[in-house]
Amino acid sequence: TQEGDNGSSEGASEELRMGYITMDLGNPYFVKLIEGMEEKAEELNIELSVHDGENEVEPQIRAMEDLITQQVDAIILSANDSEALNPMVQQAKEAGISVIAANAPVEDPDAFIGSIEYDNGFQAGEIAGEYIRDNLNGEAKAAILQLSTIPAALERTEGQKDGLLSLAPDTEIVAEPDASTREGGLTAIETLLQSHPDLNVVLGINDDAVLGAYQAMKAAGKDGEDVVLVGFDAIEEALLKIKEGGIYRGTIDIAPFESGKVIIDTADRVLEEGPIEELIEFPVTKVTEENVDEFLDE
Amino acid sequence: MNKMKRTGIFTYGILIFLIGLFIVLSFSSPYFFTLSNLTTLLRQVAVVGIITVSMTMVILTGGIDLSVGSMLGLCAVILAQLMVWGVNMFLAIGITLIVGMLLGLFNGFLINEIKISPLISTLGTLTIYSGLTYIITGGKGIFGFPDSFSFIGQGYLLGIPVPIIILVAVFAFGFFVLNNTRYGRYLYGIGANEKASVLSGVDVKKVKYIAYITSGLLSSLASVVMLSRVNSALPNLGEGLEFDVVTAVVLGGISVNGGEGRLQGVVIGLLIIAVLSNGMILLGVGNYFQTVVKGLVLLIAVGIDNISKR
Amino acid sequence: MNKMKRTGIFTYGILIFLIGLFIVLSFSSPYFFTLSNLTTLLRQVAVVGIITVSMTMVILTGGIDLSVGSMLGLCAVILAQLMVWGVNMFLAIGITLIVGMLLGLFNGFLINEIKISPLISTLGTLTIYSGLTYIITGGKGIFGFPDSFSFIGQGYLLGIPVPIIILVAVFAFGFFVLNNTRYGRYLYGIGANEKASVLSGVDVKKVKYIAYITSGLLSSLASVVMLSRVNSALPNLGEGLEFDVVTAVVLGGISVNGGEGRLQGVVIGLLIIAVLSNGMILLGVGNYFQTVVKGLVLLIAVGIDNISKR
Amino acid sequence: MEDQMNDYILTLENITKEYPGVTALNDVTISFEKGKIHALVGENGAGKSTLIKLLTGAIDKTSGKIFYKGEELKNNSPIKSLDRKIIPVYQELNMIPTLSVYDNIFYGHEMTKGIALDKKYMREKTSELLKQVGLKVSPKTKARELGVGNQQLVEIAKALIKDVDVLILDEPTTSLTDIETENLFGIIRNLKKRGISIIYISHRLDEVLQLSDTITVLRDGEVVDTRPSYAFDEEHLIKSMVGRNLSRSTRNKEKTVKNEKVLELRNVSTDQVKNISFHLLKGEILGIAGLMGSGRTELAEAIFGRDKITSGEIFVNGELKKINSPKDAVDEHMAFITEDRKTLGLMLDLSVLENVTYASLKKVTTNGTIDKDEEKQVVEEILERLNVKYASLDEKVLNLSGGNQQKVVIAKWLLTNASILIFDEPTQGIDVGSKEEIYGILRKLAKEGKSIILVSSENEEIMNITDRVLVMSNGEIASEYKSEALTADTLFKDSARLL
Ligand SMILES: Nc1ncnc2c1ncn2[C@@H]1O[C@H](COP(=O)(O)OP(=O)(O)OP(=O)(O)O)[C@@H](O)[C@H]1O
Ligand SMILES: Nc1ncnc2c1ncn2[C@@H]1O[C@H](COP(=O)(O)OP(=O)(O)OP(=O)(O)O)[C@@H](O)[C@H]1O
Ligand SMILES: [Mg+2]
Ligand SMILES: [Mg+2]
Repeated sequence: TQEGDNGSSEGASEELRMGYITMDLGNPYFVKLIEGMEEKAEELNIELSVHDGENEVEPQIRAMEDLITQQVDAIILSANDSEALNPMVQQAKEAGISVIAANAPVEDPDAFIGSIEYDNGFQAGEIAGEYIRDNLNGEAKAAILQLSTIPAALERTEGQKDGLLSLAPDTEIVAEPDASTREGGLTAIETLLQSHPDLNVVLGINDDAVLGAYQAMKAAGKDGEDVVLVGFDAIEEALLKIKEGGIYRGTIDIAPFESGKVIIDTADRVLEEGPIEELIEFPVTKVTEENVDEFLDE
Repeated sequence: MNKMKRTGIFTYGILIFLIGLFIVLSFSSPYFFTLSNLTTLLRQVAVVGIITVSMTMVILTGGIDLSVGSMLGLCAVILAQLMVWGVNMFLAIGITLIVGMLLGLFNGFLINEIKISPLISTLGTLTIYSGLTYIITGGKGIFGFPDSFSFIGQGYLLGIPVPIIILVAVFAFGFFVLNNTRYGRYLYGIGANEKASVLSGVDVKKVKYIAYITSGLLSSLASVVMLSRVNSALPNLGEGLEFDVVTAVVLGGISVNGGEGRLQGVVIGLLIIAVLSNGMILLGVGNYFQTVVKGLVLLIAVGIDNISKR
Repeated sequence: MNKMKRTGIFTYGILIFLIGLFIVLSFSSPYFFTLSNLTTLLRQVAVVGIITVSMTMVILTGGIDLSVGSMLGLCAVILAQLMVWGVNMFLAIGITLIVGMLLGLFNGFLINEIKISPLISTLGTLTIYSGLTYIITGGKGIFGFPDSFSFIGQGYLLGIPVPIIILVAVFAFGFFVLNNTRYGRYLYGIGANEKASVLSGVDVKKVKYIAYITSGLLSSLASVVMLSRVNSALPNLGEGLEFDVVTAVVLGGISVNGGEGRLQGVVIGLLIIAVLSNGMILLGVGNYFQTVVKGLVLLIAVGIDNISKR
Repeated sequence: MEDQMNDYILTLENITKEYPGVTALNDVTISFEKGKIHALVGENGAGKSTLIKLLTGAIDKTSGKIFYKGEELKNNSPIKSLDRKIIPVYQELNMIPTLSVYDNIFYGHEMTKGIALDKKYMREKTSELLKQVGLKVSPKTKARELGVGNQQLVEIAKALIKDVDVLILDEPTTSLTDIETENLFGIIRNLKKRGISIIYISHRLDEVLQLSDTITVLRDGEVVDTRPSYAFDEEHLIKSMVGRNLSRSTRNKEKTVKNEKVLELRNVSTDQVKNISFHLLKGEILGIAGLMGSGRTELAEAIFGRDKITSGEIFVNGELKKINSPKDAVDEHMAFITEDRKTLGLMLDLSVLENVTYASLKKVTTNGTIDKDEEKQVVEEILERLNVKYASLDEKVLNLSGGNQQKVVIAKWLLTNASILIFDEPTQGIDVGSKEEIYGILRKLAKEGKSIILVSSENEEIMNITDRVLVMSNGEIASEYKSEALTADTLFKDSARLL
């Protein structure tokens, strides 16, 4: 996916070299983000290498070390844990490399592009809350599928709960099992439907898990007006389900592809004009049946 | 002390543990011991269960197949892609099963011909197959299958969920092979004494090839069930599955050194795993505690089994 | 009951492979064969490397310790918490090392007294220890350590990074134990034939206890290095580490059945793993392809080794 | 050549087999006559087993040709040679420990009905066969529950179940007693009558002379003599094996026994043996005789802390001791040379050196560190004394010949400081010359004040070497004799007394 061929050959010094360290390549959000970054990089004739953080900090530190050794022009970092990465960020800066923080803050970056996970989650919660308030008299039984092993994900889940309860305070949250994959969401909801046959709201850490929940709900014959599923990430499959107008009521578009482009743009700007102080926000939008067509076009 | 029989042979200890678990859960949650929940539980465990049968065969020979999860993922992605391209569903499934067998064949080749130990061989192919899956999908999901496809993972036949029927059929096949065929004897014999097997005129390579090909085949059969269940082929489908499969098999008393253990033990091992995760979700045990409980139960189950053997 | 001769004894094949890898990478990337890069590479591999020594000991006895990553995570979290509470750094480190030994002792207890196979025992404790880690941290990172603490993971002594010094010291200790002590002989002997060892009057339990306690100790030593390197104790620190450790050990020619293999092979196995991931990053190999290449290299390395042995 | 083919079923021409550092066979030419019993004899490591493995395709030859029924054998393999009805019983046991006796007997050639196993038929057939070889266990018994001797009988049964043209027996009687041996000879003679050719290897020269038609002597991988059996006598045979005259000692024992009990058992019972009481004196060699399965090995294991004692007491040097593990026994200065060298005695994948010093490392270590020079010296010395043939100290024990492996086990325990040595069938598979050497060592140990328990199935050994003999029958001690007073006849009668 990158152009490694002319990457290391000499004489390419005209080209800018950047390295991007993701949180986790197994996550479709980052896959999309990287696609946006790569498109923009090609446009600007920037050589971009991508490094997988594998949801941990050690690989990220390792990638930082390697990028410093390679003397790239800029490092773009989606830190899995800012505390852990701060020293490396300082080292990189001392080595004359610009560091752009994306998605997650680090100490004293040359620029920070991102959004606040809690706020993102809150918006997702609001979609569900609004529906419950308007159509279900504010009463519902909800399950939240979470990913309790990742700090950022925990914040998103907090946001989702608060967002939900802010609009539908009488909703009962009956369970918060861990599930971040299709199979995980399916299994969890299948099982919960045994103990809570009246479960009718599912919010998830990502669309994947909620799509699994969708399967479970469908199989249990729960596809009526009272069922509310809200995902996160706005992956195509979820958008199609929303468009159908069924129980998949909404998701959050964090526009990874667009965000990717913005990241590269920002990095390029930093290299030309110097550090940017203010937070550059990713576009974050609620997606529901009403506006889903806008997102499906791409 | 050494006259003690090896740990891990199936005895009643583990069965008693399973029954105990059933009783405890039935009292703790009114939803546990219901037909509907037990059916759900079996349906959920079908994918892992199918593969435990071939894993048992492989482990009996003294080998292991860590690549089952990756093979499942790769097969699911290939099946999904074929169906999205409009290939007839049955043809697509047929092709997928053949691909599974080829993936297993490659494992067998590494083990038999290049003589790389099973652990390393399948660790290597685990990585390779999973890399290929990501390359094919570009990291994204493949979806949009014919409606009829969902029958395999979600349908019912005579009121019984199809995955359960497949699971039972695979186990029946496994029981027959292990207990009543020559091939079954050779699986045990090779695991217990490979050299003696060679000298007794057993075609050891062939036996191993078949075991690893079966492993590929059942992984790909499981991928069909899985895909039909989740309706979308994500590249991380099946990731880490080998963990559950090996745990069920070893919990069931199949010796990791090969040559020892019975498939009925594996049934129990599988059920313990299934009952446990189902029960904890029903009881709403906190996620972090679930992890601890799982580990403890594994140890207690095997521990009780060992003590009952003294 | 003896198995056929096993593949995987250290020979020159794997060394030649490593040298080949060095040459190829040196020609492909101007950054590879530089003092700074090679130092970086060694520093990166120190954590895994420290644990390979005890893993070698454990595997030689015919066992395995899958809980090393979890022990590392738990120790790191405990150390972090102690320092945040203001406990003196050295005392905190001392306590952490003792905790590591206790965790290892528990593994030894399960294996020796409850007679649960090492695979299952440490699979169980892997889960338990990691669950405890999450419970302690609540899923979030612990940070804010004294500045002096960063010396262990990031400092230099006589111009050499401290982690490398620790790594070398641990290996030197390992070499001595395995080649020159009675204890080392017993490790091999137990793996080669446990019954014969018992009958020779060797205190087999004690030897195993020491091996698993050492595994805990070195995991916790590695956690100190790791924590100082990453400066924040996340609960998933060390997750999956056992994979790399076991791969390095087995790649280095230690037989998973025990009793066979030399530590010098493990050095090479470790270097191959380190060089490979460093090299691929330098070359900018696509991430999905990296996975495939890693698997292939593993197989080719062992394959060449086997062929060179014929 | 052509007309010879009619008489000879198997011919080896200029066969050479080299291992790294050893030439196991050097330019060997032998012909085996159809329908005859052809014996191979030679010292440990002479190349007998190697020759057998070449015939069956278990290993590849370095050079030379093998002809079978007039055709040259190429790309031989165990599978092919079994198909050709060349059926071997190897020196090393090849049981599948986790399978039953009947599964083992039919292993590789199972009977089926359709695709399913015909278990009933196999069990019945096995019962018949077991009766024939004189083994009294159920066909469903797991192989690992059998003692070495019984496993040997299963191996023989496993060969007999097959359709055979050439039967190869590599030391089949090492762990059998006289009864099973006689029984086996009956079977062999019957087979011969049916025109089956037999290749027979043994270190029991009386057997060889009695049974065979032709004898070939191998020395250091070369054929030194081939003649009809009637042209040999025992002395002559030994001379051509060893290359010199060997003085065979008789009962010229010095009295070394002191009236001091170093070991005493009072009413000791385990799951296998009942109510055992006896004592062992300082400087004494105490023989334990009995039939197979009489519990001799179990008794030894009970003393050594390997088997759980259910009742009774053990006194060492007059003091009551609880011996719960082999470690306790070793701490009491005991040694136990097990009859099952492969699974209990040796670490086959470790080197000769590591095996020999394994039980006595304390002697060559200071503060846990091994003095490697000293270790090497000690090992070389003892191996020299026992006349062990090995390529280098770093060689795996697995690569040694059967008899040499046995000597390594003995060497391992001789290096310890044990004062009570239990030898369970110590001379199994050991050649005549080395046997004399070992007997010499036993006497010397006794003279030095050590005490020895010698469990043996060889009557001659029992009667010649020991001072006193206990005869076991069905898990109990049936009788006790001064060795001088014992005859083969009484031994036989007493062995069967409690059955
Ligand atoms: N796999 C091997 N590798 C190396 N050397 C071997 C191997 N197998 C046998 N040898 C050597 O070949 C020689 C002949 O061994 P062989 O087993 O044929 O002796 P033997 O006549 O059967 O002796 P014994 O009476 O002790 O059984 C011995 O020196 C032995 O060490
Ligand atoms: N692990 C075991 N489990 C069950 N039975 C056993 C076991 N080991 C030995 N036995 C049985 O105990 C009896 C006595 O053992 P064993 O045959 O070793 O006695 P022995 O007098 O030394 O004869 P041998 O000449 O065969 O060694 C035999 O019937 C044997 O089958
Ligand atoms: Mg031999
Ligand atoms: Mg015996």
